[in-house]
Amino acid sequence: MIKKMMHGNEACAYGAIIAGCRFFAGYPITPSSEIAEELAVLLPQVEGKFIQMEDEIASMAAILGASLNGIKSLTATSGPGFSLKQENIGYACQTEIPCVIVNVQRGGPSTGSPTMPSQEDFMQSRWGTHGDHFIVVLSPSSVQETFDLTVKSFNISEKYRTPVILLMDEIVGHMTEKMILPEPGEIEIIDRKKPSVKPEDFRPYENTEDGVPPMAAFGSGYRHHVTGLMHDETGFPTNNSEIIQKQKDRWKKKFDLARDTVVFTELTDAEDMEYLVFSYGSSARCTRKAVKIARENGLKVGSMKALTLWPFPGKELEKVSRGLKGIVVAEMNMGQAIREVERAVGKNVKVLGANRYDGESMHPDDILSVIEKF
Amino acid sequence: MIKKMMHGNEACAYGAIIAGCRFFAGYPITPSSEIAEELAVLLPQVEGKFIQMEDEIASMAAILGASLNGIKSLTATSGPGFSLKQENIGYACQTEIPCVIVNVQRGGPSTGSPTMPSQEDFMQSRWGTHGDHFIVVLSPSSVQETFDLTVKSFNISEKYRTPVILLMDEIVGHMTEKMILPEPGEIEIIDRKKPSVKPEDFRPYENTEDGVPPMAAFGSGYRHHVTGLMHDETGFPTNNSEIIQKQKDRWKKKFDLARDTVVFTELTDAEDMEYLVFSYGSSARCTRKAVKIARENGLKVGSMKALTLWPFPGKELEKVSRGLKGIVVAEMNMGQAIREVERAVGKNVKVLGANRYDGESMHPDDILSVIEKF
Amino acid sequence: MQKKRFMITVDERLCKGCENCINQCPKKVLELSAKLKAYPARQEDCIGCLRCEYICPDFAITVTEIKGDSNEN
Amino acid sequence: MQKKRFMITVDERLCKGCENCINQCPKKVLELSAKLKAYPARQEDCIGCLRCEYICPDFAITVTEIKGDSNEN
Amino acid sequence: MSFRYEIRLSGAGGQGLILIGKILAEAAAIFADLNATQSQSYGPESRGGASRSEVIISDEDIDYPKAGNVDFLLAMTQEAFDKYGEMTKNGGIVVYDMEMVHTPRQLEGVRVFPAQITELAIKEFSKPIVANMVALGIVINLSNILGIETVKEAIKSRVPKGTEEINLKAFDLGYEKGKELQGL
Amino acid sequence: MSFRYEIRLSGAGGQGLILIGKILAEAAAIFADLNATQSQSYGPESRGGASRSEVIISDEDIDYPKAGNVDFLLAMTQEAFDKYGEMTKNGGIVVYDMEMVHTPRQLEGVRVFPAQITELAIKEFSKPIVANMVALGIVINLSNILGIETVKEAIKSRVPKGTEEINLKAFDLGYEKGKELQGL
Amino acid sequence: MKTEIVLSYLRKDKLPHIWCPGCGHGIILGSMMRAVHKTGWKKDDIALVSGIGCSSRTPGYVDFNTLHTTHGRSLAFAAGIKFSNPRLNVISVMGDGDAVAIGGNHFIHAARRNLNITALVFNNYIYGMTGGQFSPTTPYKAIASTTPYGNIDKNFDIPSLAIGAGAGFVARSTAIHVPGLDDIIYQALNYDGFSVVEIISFCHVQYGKRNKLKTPLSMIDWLKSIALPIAAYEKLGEEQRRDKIPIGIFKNIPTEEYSQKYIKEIIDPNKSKDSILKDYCKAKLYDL
Amino acid sequence: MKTEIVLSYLRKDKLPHIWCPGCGHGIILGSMMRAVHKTGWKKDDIALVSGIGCSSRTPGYVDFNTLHTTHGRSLAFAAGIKFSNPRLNVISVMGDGDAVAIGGNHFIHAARRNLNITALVFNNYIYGMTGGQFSPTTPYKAIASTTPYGNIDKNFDIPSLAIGAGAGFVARSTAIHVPGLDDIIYQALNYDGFSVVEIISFCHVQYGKRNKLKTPLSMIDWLKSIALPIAAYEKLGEEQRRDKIPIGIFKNIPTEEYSQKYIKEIIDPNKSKDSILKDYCKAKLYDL
Ligand SMILES: Cc1ncc(C[n+]2csc(CCOP(=O)(O)OP(=O)(O)O)c2C)c(N)n1
Ligand SMILES: Cc1ncc(C[n+]2csc(CCOP(=O)(O)OP(=O)(O)O)c2C)c(N)n1
Ligand code: SF4
Ligand code: SF4
Ligand code: SF4
Ligand code: SF4
Ligand code: SF4
Ligand code: SF4
Ligand SMILES: [Mg+2]
Ligand SMILES: [Mg+2]
Repeated sequence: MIKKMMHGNEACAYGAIIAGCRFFAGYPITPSSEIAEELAVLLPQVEGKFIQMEDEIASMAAILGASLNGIKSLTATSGPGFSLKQENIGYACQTEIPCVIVNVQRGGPSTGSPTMPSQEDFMQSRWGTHGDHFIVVLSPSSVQETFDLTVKSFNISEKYRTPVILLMDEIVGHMTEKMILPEPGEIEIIDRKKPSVKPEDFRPYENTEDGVPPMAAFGSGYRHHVTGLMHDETGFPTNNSEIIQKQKDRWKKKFDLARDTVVFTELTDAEDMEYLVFSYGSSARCTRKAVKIARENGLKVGSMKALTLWPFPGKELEKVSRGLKGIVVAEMNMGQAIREVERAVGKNVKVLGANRYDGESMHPDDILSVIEKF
Repeated sequence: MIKKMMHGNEACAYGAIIAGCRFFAGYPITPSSEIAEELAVLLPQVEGKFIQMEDEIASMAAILGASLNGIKSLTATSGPGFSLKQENIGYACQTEIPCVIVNVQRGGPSTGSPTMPSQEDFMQSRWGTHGDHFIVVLSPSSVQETFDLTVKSFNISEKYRTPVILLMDEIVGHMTEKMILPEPGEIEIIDRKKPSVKPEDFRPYENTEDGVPPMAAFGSGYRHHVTGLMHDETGFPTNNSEIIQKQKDRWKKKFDLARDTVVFTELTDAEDMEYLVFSYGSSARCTRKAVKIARENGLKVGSMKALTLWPFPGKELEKVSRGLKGIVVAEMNMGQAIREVERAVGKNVKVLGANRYDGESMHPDDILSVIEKF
Repeated sequence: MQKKRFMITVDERLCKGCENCINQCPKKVLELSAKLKAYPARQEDCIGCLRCEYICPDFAITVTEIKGDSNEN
Repeated sequence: MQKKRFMITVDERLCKGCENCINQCPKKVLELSAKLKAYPARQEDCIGCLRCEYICPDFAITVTEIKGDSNEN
Repeated sequence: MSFRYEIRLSGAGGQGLILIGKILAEAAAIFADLNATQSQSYGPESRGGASRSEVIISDEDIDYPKAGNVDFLLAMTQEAFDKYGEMTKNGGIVVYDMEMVHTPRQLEGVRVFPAQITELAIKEFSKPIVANMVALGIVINLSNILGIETVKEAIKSRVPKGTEEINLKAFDLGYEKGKELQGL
Repeated sequence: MSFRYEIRLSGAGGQGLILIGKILAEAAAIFADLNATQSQSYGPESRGGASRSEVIISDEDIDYPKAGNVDFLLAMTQEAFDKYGEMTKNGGIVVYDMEMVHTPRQLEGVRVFPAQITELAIKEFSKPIVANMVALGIVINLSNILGIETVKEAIKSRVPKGTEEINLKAFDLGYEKGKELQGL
Repeated sequence: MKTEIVLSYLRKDKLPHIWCPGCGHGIILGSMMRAVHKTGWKKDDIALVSGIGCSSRTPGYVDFNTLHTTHGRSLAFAAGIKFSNPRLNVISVMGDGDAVAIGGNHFIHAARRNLNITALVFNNYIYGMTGGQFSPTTPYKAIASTTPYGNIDKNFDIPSLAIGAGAGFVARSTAIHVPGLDDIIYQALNYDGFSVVEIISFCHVQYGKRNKLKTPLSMIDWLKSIALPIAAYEKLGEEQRRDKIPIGIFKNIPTEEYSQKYIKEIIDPNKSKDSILKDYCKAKLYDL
Repeated sequence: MKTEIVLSYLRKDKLPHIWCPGCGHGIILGSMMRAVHKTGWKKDDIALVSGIGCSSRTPGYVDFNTLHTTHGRSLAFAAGIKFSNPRLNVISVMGDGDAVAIGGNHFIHAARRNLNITALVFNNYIYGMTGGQFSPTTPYKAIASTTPYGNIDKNFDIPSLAIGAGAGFVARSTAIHVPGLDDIIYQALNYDGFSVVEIISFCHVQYGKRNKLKTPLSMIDWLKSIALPIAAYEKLGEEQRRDKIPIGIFKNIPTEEYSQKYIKEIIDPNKSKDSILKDYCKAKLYDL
């Protein structure tokens, strides 16, 4: 066990290397650049490759190329770059190529407030690319969680052949605090499933029981075709509507089956709660503080922190929402996760937003003042 | 009045020209290319400019540049290009530059099914770019509506200084039917508000009563600065959190005030309905047919067609949903608008999706079979 | 010198009848059949230059030297 | 020939004390003040070459010819 | 009672089936004051591959613009015949190009007409490209849904300038051919 | 009872305030086994402009990592003093650099110490860059929140190789200066 | 005889391909396969990457590790493949739109960076796949679906662009100069660094039909009339050069390849650096 | 005396600018303003467009119609401005990252298309704004925050790239070769078509500090030691050229400007075409 002070962006770089990431392609952008900078130092030390590409589109493309070689790959960016990556993120969804994309959010839209914290990309992280697709989005609230969730991001991405987005906020990215690195053996590392059949029988988009087809690396003898067009089980393009439907239904099945293993939440002070504060990322820390103060003031407040943003933990939330007097959704934007909360709990529980979108970090008072409104 | 047979993409081109569009920049992509092709013919005839750029990013940038000159501008694309435009769409939101972006949807994600119909970009059209932002999205279900909504798109975009997205589907884009061109004087054309103050008093992001600041063209004597950074009323960058909040609150005010004038829906067979089918775009035509058949079979079914997708007509829907036995959301995707319907009506009304996502056009039976499930 | 002889086969599943081979053959060996496929109308004139193979976009045509005893001078 | 004379003014709100002017002045006219701003320590040596103006990234320094009757030879 | 007539024109890209679909629709909607829609399916991206053009003609607003209950099928390739033959409604009509469809199946409850379409175009005009007009003539004759003059107006407004004559001639030829088929 | 101590280090980009923030946090969290967070605000994009580094030290988990109730303010520019002086909590401490802050205001309920920081760094080491270490010495002395050896460990682990000595010396000097200030 | 070789590299069950009858792209594909054959590379060791377009449908027919990516991004995907596993031989196939319209930035950066990738640009002067819009190589005054009044855009000269960006191997040939094309592709494949071959293809369907070159034959004849070897071209006067295209190898100089440089200058000196990560990374996590 | 001229074009209330003390970008801004002054253009008739980066902060300080866009997209926005209103004089300011990393495609297409835009590339060999990552112009072996072990990327030669893409006016100077720079910018502004001036700037803060050039003075001295006029450069042997940069005008030939060509060849012959739209468009809907 090693204790180390680092900021969230560093922790992400460490988590990646330990998860087995050996390829990074990126383009600098505040407030994410330290992830690239750290990996430029670390990757060669473990015989990995670091490349700075000409832009974010190329970076996204490059990590997909590397992942097709069987190499775990990462890119990191912020809003403007994240928007540019969307087309190729969709390609990763369509072709089911594992990869991890970090978005350290800034205030937006556009160039916005590059050095100021925000959680404004909650919806985009799920819906940013065109076309029906599924994706997993995790969001850490501390340096330690950044490390842990980076490793988990790679594991999920490998296990389910899906891009995973690690949605960080500037506060977590740039905050320095203690991180504990578990012993090497203690960290679960998952690698993608490889084909066990003969090359000629290999179907790269086979409808397996768990919906996750095995994946062969380029150069491993399993020559196959990968395309962004809708394709059949063998990976070749199709216009056949039955096959198209089958492929999409398999995606749904895969994510339905995976759902419970990729949705992480933390519930605190829930036993007697009358109010619940729902939050994620750095807002969740602020929430913890607010809950403490509220309880000191005699209010029965509990909290739910979402570590997984998508699939949205609506089920978990719905379960604990029954009978509550109110739910506060604390987030640094004009109201995004609150939409999902409303959907999940229906009109039976009153839901209010505690929103901060002025470029400052959320303050416990922002939450407390909303609780008072119920 | 002129009657003409045309397909939706042509109607869009005609609508644009009549709305006053004099600049088009684009990059070809199926199934939207005919809009560009038609405008390449028509624009020079009315002394407008057509330019084919090197990619979609540049196209989006170019129309914003032209709009800053006071010229109504259009671009048209499909999914992959729409994803690429997202960064600069965010720029248009941040800087409040009027412009119209047409997305003739294809099946997705990624290259997907380029020639097959879909409505899979419903969510992306609202949330595709990073950062808090507002946007208006319209969607036509016929050639006539394409013409009408193209004109409306320009009007809304000019009136409210906002990008407007015209979200078409391949069926409407490529279907030929009769269109009626009203007499020149009969069509309402709105132009952006110009400053009336002296140049030195001009504040391009002034907090006016309606939240819409006047806009001066480059070269008109009102020299000013435009930036994608968060900025103050004068348009210059700021890190001041109070000012940032004020700007964003003005955006909200602007769209709140505009809401009812930009949300268009059509309700039919509603008087006695027990079931409602909600749909948009070409699915709405299929819905009309399904409703007829259902009524012939003795089922009391009504329909709501949304011509405006965003702001979502949740209020309108909620109002008519009370007491219904069920709502069907008919759309050619795996379930997108249904999320908004659920949010709008809460858990009191049962909501089911009639979804088609196999590249074929929706069929009335797809809807009828869902109605049967209630 | 012994004149080489060639056999020309057209895979009809692949041939799209584009006439590239027909047009580029220096000896006018090939023609289009009623089924709109290329076929060797004058195989005996073939000099084995392979232009038809090189210019066929569909890998439908193959020219093989006929080895054997038919020694015509 | 009559020697030209120059007046050098530094706008202290603009000067960032980068020393570009100081370093590029061929006559060592300029120095850094205690307030970390450039100032003309030896204005009389100035030959009006304008290098300081050209190299100042902050438009803080201005050199003006002093016209008048002080004719020193 | 209202009527709805569905025509499916199917074959390969480049056979000009989309054009005759548009002509049919225009004839109905502009020159005959009915309602009509024309829509199509494409192959990969915008070019090549199978082609399907559908025309719906009705005296009411057309809700659903896709063919569901096909009254009339024109099949210009074997693939088209195989794929869409069965989908034609009871009492409907199928016309296929003998040049292209070599193994037609029996279709129950449907009147099936083999016709020399491409052959005629080549023979009479040395232009296989006008086969679509020949086919259009046959469609108009057999379907009896639109007046011949209406269609001729629409042809004139849709075909490239300078080609009106040959196209109209091909259409007429098809129309005559239609009579002949009826007479069988 | 648990404790939470908030230190705000404010001034301009390039003054090394983020570094001493990290040193403070590392001293507390790694070498003194407390909990600590360090965070900061930037100017436009990643460079230049005002700089603010905040350190929270606590014996409990630190929920909220931003300073709300500042116990100790170091102000290295006039702007920083003006902006953050008032936000210091009752009973808190403010130290400012006399070289940079020319018009300090009165702050009620707060002990305000003017100190020669940059001046000392220049005078003693001819290196204005070590002013941050001088300041750190003063902070440690006046705040009394961390042991001097703990902080020295952290300095050694954070400053560039080869510069340990001068940095430690500057720190010591600041520490002594702190004593002097206390003695006022 | 050659056809057999070509077919042995193709996925025969995917044929006939989607290209229109007579299309130049198919001719180039044959040439590519013969060139690959000459290298002796194993199919397993080749990755063929493309963007989107008619030309970019090539990978689907070839029995290698094949990748059909997004429009314009072929070289960026290829960079990830080559850099992460230098053992693979990487070929990138692109159309003119793919390579130098939307993909122009990746093109010039690939030329600058110098990973060992062979870029084959199938230039048919048009966007074929999307129905005949003009591209940055469409000739002056030509009609395309988006230049109804004739094209006024200046063209890229692809070899000049590649050279300006720093490419070490730059050549041009045409679809009809087979088997000479085979050799040029072969040399490009063998070049240790980034190599570009612009191959003038033809699209009678989208380009030709609008420009009085309706048939493959007329396009072939046209190409014959305009293409000539560099040396011959250089002998022409400026006026005579106007409508001619020089073909041959424009540049072929040795350069240092990027992934090798990275290994030599970045990985090798640093891989033994002491790091707390070492313990976590004892076992190589992947095996190339 | 010159300062006064410069200030007369600036938004004085926005000064001092955000650039670090001594930064080369400010020097270039002065030069630009003197060049603009010489053209006699009215402030109202000038549009200054930039991307994102330190250099791209320029428009904020200049009293024209100013536009600070997205990273790399300056020339694409500028194209929309120039093409839709050719009456405006359009200048585009970009950093090296802006112009030839993320913006490379717009750069080469602007060069090809030939709209009358003057592109000024402030090349400081680094990404200044984001904290010192390497760019496509960072010298070999230089340290940047993303090349901790030294840079191995080959560079773009910006003039070669522009020429390869077809630009008609291509020049290079440096921030310290004032007032010579004024004249080169002036010539570029006056050129009727797309013109590029690469201006070597310097960033002692992000580039210098990592590469033993900590102060503006040391960077200025370094620039003095490497830059020399094209003619002098050409006299050097290959070996001697290694660390030198030629400055001056590389190419200046007359070309046909795009928006004028469009009006002449596309609009003028077609604007009177009969169209049902005519009735709807009788009144010009905008007035330029
Ligand atoms: C981002 C994006 N933009 C546009 C398209 C549409 N598109 C597909 S292929 C193509 C161009 C094809 O031209 P080219 O690259 O020259 O290849 P060709 O078909 O001529 O061989 C275009 C514009 C797309 N698929 N993706
Ligand atoms: C799409 C996008 N990617 C990345 C960034 C981050 N970014 C801002 S400026 C910049 C580079 C600045 O370098 P350069 O263009 O050379 O200008 P300089 O600051 O050196 O003058 C980068 C990468 C961004 N704002 N947007
Ligand atoms: S090999 Fe030559 S001569 Fe023989 S058929 Fe082919 S092209 Fe003609
Ligand atoms: S070139 Fe090939 S495809 Fe074309 S006709 Fe000849 S054999 Fe058939
Ligand atoms: S004008 Fe020349 S001599 Fe005078 S101060 Fe400036 S640089 Fe020195
Ligand atoms: S160059 Fe300008 S900013 Fe720098 S010290 Fe001189 S006057 Fe001041
Ligand atoms: S459209 Fe053109 S490029 Fe595409 S396959 Fe057909 S002929 Fe070839
Ligand atoms: S970081 Fe570099 S380029 Fe940016 S302002 Fe400072 S010195 Fe200039
Ligand atoms: Mg092409
Ligand atoms: Mg730079």
